[in-house]
Amino acid sequence: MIGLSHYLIVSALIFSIGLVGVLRRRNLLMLFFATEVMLNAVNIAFAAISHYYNDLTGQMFAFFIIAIAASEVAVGLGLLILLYKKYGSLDLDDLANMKG
Amino acid sequence: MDNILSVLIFFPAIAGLLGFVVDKESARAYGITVAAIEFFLSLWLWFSFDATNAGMQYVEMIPLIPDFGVSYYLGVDGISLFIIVMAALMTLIGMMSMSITKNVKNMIITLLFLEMTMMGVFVALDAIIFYLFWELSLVPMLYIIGAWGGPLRVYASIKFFLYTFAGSLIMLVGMLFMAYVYHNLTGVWSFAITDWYALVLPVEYQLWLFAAFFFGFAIKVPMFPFHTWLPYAHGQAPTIGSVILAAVLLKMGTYGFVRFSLPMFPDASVMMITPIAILAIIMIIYTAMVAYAQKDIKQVIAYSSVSHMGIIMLGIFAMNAEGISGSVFQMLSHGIVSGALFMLVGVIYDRRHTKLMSEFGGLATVMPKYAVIFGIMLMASVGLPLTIGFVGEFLVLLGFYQISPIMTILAGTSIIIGAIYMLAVYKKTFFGPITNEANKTLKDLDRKETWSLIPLVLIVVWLGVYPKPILEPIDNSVKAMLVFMEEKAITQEAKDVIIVAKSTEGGI
Amino acid sequence: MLEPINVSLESLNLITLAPMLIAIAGGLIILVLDLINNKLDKSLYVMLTILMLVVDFGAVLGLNVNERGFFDVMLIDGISIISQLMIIVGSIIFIPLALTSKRFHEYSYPEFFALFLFMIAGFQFMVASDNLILIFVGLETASLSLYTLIALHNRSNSYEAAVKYFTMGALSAGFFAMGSAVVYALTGSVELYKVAEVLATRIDEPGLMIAIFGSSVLLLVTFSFKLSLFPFHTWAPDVYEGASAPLAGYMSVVPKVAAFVVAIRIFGMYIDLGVEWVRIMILLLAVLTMTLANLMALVQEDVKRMLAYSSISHAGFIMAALALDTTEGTVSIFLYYGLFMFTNLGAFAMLWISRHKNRRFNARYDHPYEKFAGFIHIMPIGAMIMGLFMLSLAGVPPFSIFWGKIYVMQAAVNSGYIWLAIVMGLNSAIAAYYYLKLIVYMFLKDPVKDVDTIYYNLSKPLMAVIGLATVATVGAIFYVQPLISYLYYMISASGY
Amino acid sequence: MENLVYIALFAPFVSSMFAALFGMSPKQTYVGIIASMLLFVSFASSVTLAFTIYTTGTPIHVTMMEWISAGDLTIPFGFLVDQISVTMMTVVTLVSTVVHIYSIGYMDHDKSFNRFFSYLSAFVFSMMILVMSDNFAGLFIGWEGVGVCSWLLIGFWYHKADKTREENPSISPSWAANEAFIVNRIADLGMLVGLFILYWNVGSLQYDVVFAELPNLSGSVLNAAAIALFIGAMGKSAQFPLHTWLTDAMEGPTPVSALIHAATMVTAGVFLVIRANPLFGMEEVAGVSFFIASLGTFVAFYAASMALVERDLKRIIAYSTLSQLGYMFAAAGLGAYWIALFHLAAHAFFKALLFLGGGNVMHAMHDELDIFKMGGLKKVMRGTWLYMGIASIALAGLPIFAGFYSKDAIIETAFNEGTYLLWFMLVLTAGMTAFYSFRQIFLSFHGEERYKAFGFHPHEMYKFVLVAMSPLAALAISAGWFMDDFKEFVYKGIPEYEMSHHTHHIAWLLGLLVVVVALSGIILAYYKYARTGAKAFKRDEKVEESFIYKLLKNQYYVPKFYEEFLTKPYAMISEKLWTTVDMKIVDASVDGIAKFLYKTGDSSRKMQTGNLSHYLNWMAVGSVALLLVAAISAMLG
Amino acid sequence: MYEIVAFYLFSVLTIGLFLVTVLSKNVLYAMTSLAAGMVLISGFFFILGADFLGVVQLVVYVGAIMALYSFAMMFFDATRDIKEKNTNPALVFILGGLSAFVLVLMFAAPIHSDAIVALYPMHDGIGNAQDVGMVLFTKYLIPFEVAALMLLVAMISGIILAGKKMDLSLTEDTSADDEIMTKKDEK
Repeated sequence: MIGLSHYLIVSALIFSIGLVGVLRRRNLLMLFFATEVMLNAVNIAFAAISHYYNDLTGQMFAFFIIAIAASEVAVGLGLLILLYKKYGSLDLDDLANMKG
Repeated sequence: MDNILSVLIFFPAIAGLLGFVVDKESARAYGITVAAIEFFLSLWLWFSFDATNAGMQYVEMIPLIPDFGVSYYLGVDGISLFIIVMAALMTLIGMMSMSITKNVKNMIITLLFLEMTMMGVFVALDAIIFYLFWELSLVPMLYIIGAWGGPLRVYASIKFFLYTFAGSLIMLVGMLFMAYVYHNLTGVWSFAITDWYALVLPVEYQLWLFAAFFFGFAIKVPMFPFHTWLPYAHGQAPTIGSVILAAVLLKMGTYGFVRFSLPMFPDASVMMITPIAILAIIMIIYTAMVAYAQKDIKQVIAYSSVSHMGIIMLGIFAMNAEGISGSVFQMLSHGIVSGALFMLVGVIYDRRHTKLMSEFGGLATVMPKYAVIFGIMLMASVGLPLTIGFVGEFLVLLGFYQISPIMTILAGTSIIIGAIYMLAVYKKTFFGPITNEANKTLKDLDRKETWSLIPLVLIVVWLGVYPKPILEPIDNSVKAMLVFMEEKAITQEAKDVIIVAKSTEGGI
Repeated sequence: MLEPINVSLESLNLITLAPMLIAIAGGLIILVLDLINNKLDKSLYVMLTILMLVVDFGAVLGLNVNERGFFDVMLIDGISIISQLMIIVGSIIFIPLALTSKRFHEYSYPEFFALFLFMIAGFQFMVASDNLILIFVGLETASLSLYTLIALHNRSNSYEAAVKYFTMGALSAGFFAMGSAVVYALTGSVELYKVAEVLATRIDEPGLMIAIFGSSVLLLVTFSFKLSLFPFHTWAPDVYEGASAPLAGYMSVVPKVAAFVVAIRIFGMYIDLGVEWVRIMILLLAVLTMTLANLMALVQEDVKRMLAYSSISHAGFIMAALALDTTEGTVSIFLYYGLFMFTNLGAFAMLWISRHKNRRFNARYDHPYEKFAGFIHIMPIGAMIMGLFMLSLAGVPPFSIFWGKIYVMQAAVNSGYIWLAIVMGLNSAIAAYYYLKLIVYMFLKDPVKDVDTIYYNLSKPLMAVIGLATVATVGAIFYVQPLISYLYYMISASGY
Repeated sequence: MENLVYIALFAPFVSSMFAALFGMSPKQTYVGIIASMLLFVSFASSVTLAFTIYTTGTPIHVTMMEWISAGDLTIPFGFLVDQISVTMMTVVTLVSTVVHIYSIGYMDHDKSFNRFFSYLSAFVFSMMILVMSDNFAGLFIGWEGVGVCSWLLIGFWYHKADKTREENPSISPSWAANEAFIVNRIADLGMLVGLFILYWNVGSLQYDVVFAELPNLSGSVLNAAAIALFIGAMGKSAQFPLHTWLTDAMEGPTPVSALIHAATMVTAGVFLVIRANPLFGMEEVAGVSFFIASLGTFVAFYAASMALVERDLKRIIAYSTLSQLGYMFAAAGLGAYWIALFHLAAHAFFKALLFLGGGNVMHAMHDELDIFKMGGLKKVMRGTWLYMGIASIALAGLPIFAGFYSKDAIIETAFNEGTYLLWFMLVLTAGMTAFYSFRQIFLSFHGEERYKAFGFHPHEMYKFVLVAMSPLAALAISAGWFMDDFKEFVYKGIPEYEMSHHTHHIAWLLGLLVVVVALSGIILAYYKYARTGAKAFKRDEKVEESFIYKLLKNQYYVPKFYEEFLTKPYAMISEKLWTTVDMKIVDASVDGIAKFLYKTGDSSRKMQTGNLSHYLNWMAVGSVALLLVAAISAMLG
Repeated sequence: MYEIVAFYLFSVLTIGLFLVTVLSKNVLYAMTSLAAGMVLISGFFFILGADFLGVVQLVVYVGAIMALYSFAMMFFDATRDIKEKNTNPALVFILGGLSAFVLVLMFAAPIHSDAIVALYPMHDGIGNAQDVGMVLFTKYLIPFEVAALMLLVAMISGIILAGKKMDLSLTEDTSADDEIMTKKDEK
């Protein structure tokens, strides 16, 4: 029988995959992909908990997470466009003017 | 005028603010006038002060943050009265003798603000207000050292500021803890020192609090091994800065011990007598020896300040009226004498732009007046009887003898080694043939310098011969404090050590 | 079939929504105005923003303490009211900095002001709820606006700042979501009062401690990021440097107040439940933050960057107060920020008026220390005022932050954390060095070059703002008492 | 009578202040004259007071005002004129007056003439306070006051440069002045401690209170107090090992040497012992007193031995002073206080005379002091020769002259007390005293006129100076004749001391012995130094190379020892303390903390690389670390 | 039974696809696998009975967000292989591994409690969409509206950030009022 823990563990694994992506990506666009992965992982968790508690709050949360992800993409891409216009690349290694 | 203390605090501050308007050329005259008025106000305070009353007088109390127990609470007693007068006097004299030509207006304004903070520290009866002025006093001094100082001025001023600041923050924690304890015991928030006096604390608390306050005060004094900011500060500061620093700012530390540590933590104070006395003796002997090794006259006097502050510290922890009164008196005497000595060094620095002893020699021949006044101050500094320096030193040593004869003898070596370095300075600077061409044409004291120094000379002699008008109110307050400490002490050991003068037994 | 739900309008308590709606309406009005006429000057928008915020302020003042509204999603308790007030006041005093004498890119957008108001609404939602969903949505609304506002300054540093902030914010959003998921898994609810109830019953279940700790850690990561605690602070200096001075100043206060409110709600809950571990972690982070940020601030060459580190350090300071979880501690958070707000406003405004379009003193920095060398000779009053702000930041009495500082330290002492108070004290001493450094440059050094143009960006409104900040900084002693008693009343009324 | 007390006390003060007014102006002869007159006024008052005391026998006690009052301590400015102090007052004012007048002539060519009088009068004032005070603190005022005046006066010619010790054993006036002051301060500390002991055990510093309370104190307290006070006395009276300053003090003008370093100030130590006789006379402190006597005897011999080979005129007299101070202490230590006081007075007269005569010689010889360069001066300086002869005879202790009575009494006392070793030493010293005194007289006034070889043209001193010296000469001769009157006079204030019957019986024998020893010393000196022609004195290389000669010449190497083992190490340690301890340890550790913080900041800013990826990594590191800690602590419970 | 199969299938596939997303050097691959992963996640939702959520996932994520990304990708011309220099991959994977380990440890704890009573229970026999609608438009109406505001913010942000007006920066425009100053600097 598949229990809550199964889903949660899958969620945890995907979350960690997302984290790895965030950490190793140098291309900002692909880095954003990784954040999407993380949010999706959480969504699985919420849906699962919601299911096992027979409670709708989890689905609500997941629903809002999707909305947030969408908004972030909009703003994020806007920023990327600016950046691309300025630097001609999306490599975040180029993005180290300010340090120290 | 019951609110004369507020007037004393805010008059210079307001004058400082208005000073921005005054024209550059007239700033000096403005400053001197204001300082003179302030001085007369302080004299007024003195004359209307009831010398027979050992308690706080001219008390003002306005709650500022009642929820937090902070109030604008001022008062003056015999212990603080004369330091106030001296602070006003030294500011006035310092301004009179000032030889700075660059940015005089800024200097005057800074000095006036500094005067406000000095007044504030010595009249504050609320710990937070005390702390407020205590910290605030660092700022003008920082500016004075940093803006008009020698080549290392920035280093010196920052060192001065940070060192004192760090110490006082630990003291602040102590104050907050004290307030917390007070709140716990009474259910009321209060930072009023007089309220705190009433608190009988367990010995362990006393020790911790004593330690916290110790850091704040000891760095200010400055006690060994926290003294190294002082030579830099003095070495780099302009004359006026050194004068005020030595005369008044250092006294804040010792005053703090008398005002806070002793009456609040009598048992801890008694337990700490030996460690503090050891530090004080190290201060006395060690810094006197270091002073002897100096090449720069001002450094000698700076180190000698530390040495003398050691005497003051020793007296405070004598736990008897003789020692503590002597100590308070010594604060005044050191203020006057070291202030004068720094002014004297300033005189020669103005002429030669060097303070190295090797540059001088035989000055007595070309500058006799200068040599005479320097000689008088030197003698006062080494504690010659009938000068102001003797009374305090004598009483301190006398008082501490009761605690420990051996330590007194060690501390007493100050009269020997003090003479050694002072006379060495005098010999190297004033005696012998004139070897340096540049010194042959030096001018003796001019009118300005003479008239700023003469009052100090007069005070040195007057208070050396007749210290009673000052010693008596001090003594009254100190005796009252000792009676209070003795009553408050928890441990029998402390009660045994604290000696209440026979003349006050059963009294008050 | 589901029963239709009947809801009475009174039970919704719509008044609790009024403040946010006003801000949103303000934003919409600005957008509409721009549609009608796109030639309107920024001063109109600034004033309009202020007006809307004033109305907003009034609406918040009109709220009753301890009310819930809209199916208990809205929570108007004491800290919600005071934090909303602070957010609004902070916004009111920072927005006039747009009225510079020189033109800067962001202010040419009416949308800037609309976004600004939306952001405020977001913060207000964030603090006026204990529902993690609404908190999350509010937080993101505000954050997304903020990223945009930063980028609108429109130069490479500001893009860089916005991207860094955004990316790290996205990661932290992931952590928040995950943390919420764990909380939800533990309790079946995302409403904190309910969470507290359920957790209280489950706290002793065997094997569950790791999940409870884990949930707190995931949330702590998010708020450590928002509050810039070590080692999640790395964005802060760069973002402060990249953002315009007003926005940097704003960021060091308002978003942090909002984040603190949520942090108080969440971590206060954990600590109240007896999860002492959370307190220890927060204290650890706080101490690390204040110390390391201070040390890093020591070596900065740029004033703005230094102020960024100093803001981090201050945040660490206050985080420690949060860990105390006492009424005094909570009061001190708000008191501190209330006082910090004005001083910081002043300091950043001073940077703002001396802002040049090209970097005339240093290839990289806008406000290197050298720029302020000999400030006293160029602009004596300005130097003095800046000096006051620095002293205040250093915690020299009687300037405003001192009172906050001693209140925080007192709160620490009262809770028995004397070592914490001492650490705070020593940190203040270290911090004094870098504030002094600026004072040293301003007062004790000689001007570098071409001295008469430092106050390049000065205008009357800016002078007024600086004047206000100065008065508030210097006269703190006179309003600390009413402030404390108000805060204390509000906070104890809501049970913190 | 009170007024007289004040007049006696303050006339010198007025004189000093008056002269100080002109301190920086060129020489004004009238300053000297007025100062001398004021001093004479003081002398006259003192004599009147002495007479009054003599007739009434009751001391006069006045209290001017309160000085220091703190805690239970009250110190007034009180003055006590009793037998002891009035004796001192008279001696001091008399010698001072003479010296003042003398100085008008002696300092004639000095540009700091006025300043000199100011200092000199200030000294007299201090000395008067010292002797007149009715409490120990007042005594201490005077004690330090004379120290300071002595400093000023030794260093009067401050403009002279430092020389090596070989060139000038005293290095320079300013060096000698500092040495005197500092050495005295060492002793003063002892004195202060004595005061503290008395105060904390008695509760007052008034003589009468203290002395009344003494019997109630424990032996250890009494001993401690006595030792501490005596240490004070040792400094001022230049007793071994604090004696080196006295010979160096000869760098001061000769009148100063006469007044301060012979007649008055250096006797202050003796005065203290006499003044505190109730303490030193107690059974409990017999050990201390005996030590005083022994030390006195030792110093008497020790100083005399150094004088044997000295060539410097003033230093010879200085050694003799030291030696005579030893005698006084011997007497005081043995309990014969009045004899000590009497010798003090008599010594003051003849020693002042001797010094002033020496001053005349110096004046004549243009400040040349080497007696080997003199000889035959008798021809040109008859008056001076006479005076110095008288003084030397008195010093040598030949009958009729003052020294005979007083010194003989001391030697007798030593015999009487059964301390035969002391007696023997004192007798021996008497012989040496006679020898070196006359060696000096013969070498300078008799024999070949060696000075001619050096181109000196000596001349006699002004007449008025010689006249002014006459009272001293008279007293140097006659003072001893009034011994019995004096005894009677002071017995009212000092414990009596009489020789035992046995001693009394052989007193003549003892006296004779001393005279014989002294005479043989004189004769020896005559044979060696006074003859002219072929038998004239020649320097003997062999003797001068001998160890004993060198030892004596170098003052037993004591100054050298002080320099090598005290002065230099002190300077070295000071330097080390400053450069190493203060700068490299204390200060460096403070700066080290600051530097450490700064370095930490500098290295931790490296985490701020500016690279977003690193930032994200930091964030992940932070969260994973927190998660791990959470997991671990949850596991551990 | 089918649930078990579906779960493991979806798990393995999503994990695999997301690994490709994270590790692939090619943006196109990464994006495609991301989109595919999201589709599969909606599968999870359907298994879990969250039908509405599954649909939203498909519509919003796979439809809207991925479309946005595709446009962006075209704009950035990122179809070629991306060169990424990774300084220390070990650290990244250790961090990822550790976080996975701890999270798994955490979720392996007995989190599930039967004692928990659902606050907003699902109703048997009523469609998920209806249930969701019921809660969304009562309890979560405010967050819903705020989400709308958020989307508005995002929209405005997106528009102005990507707009032409950003091309010329007033912030760096020194032409108008800095002439005098530049001259001064030159001196």
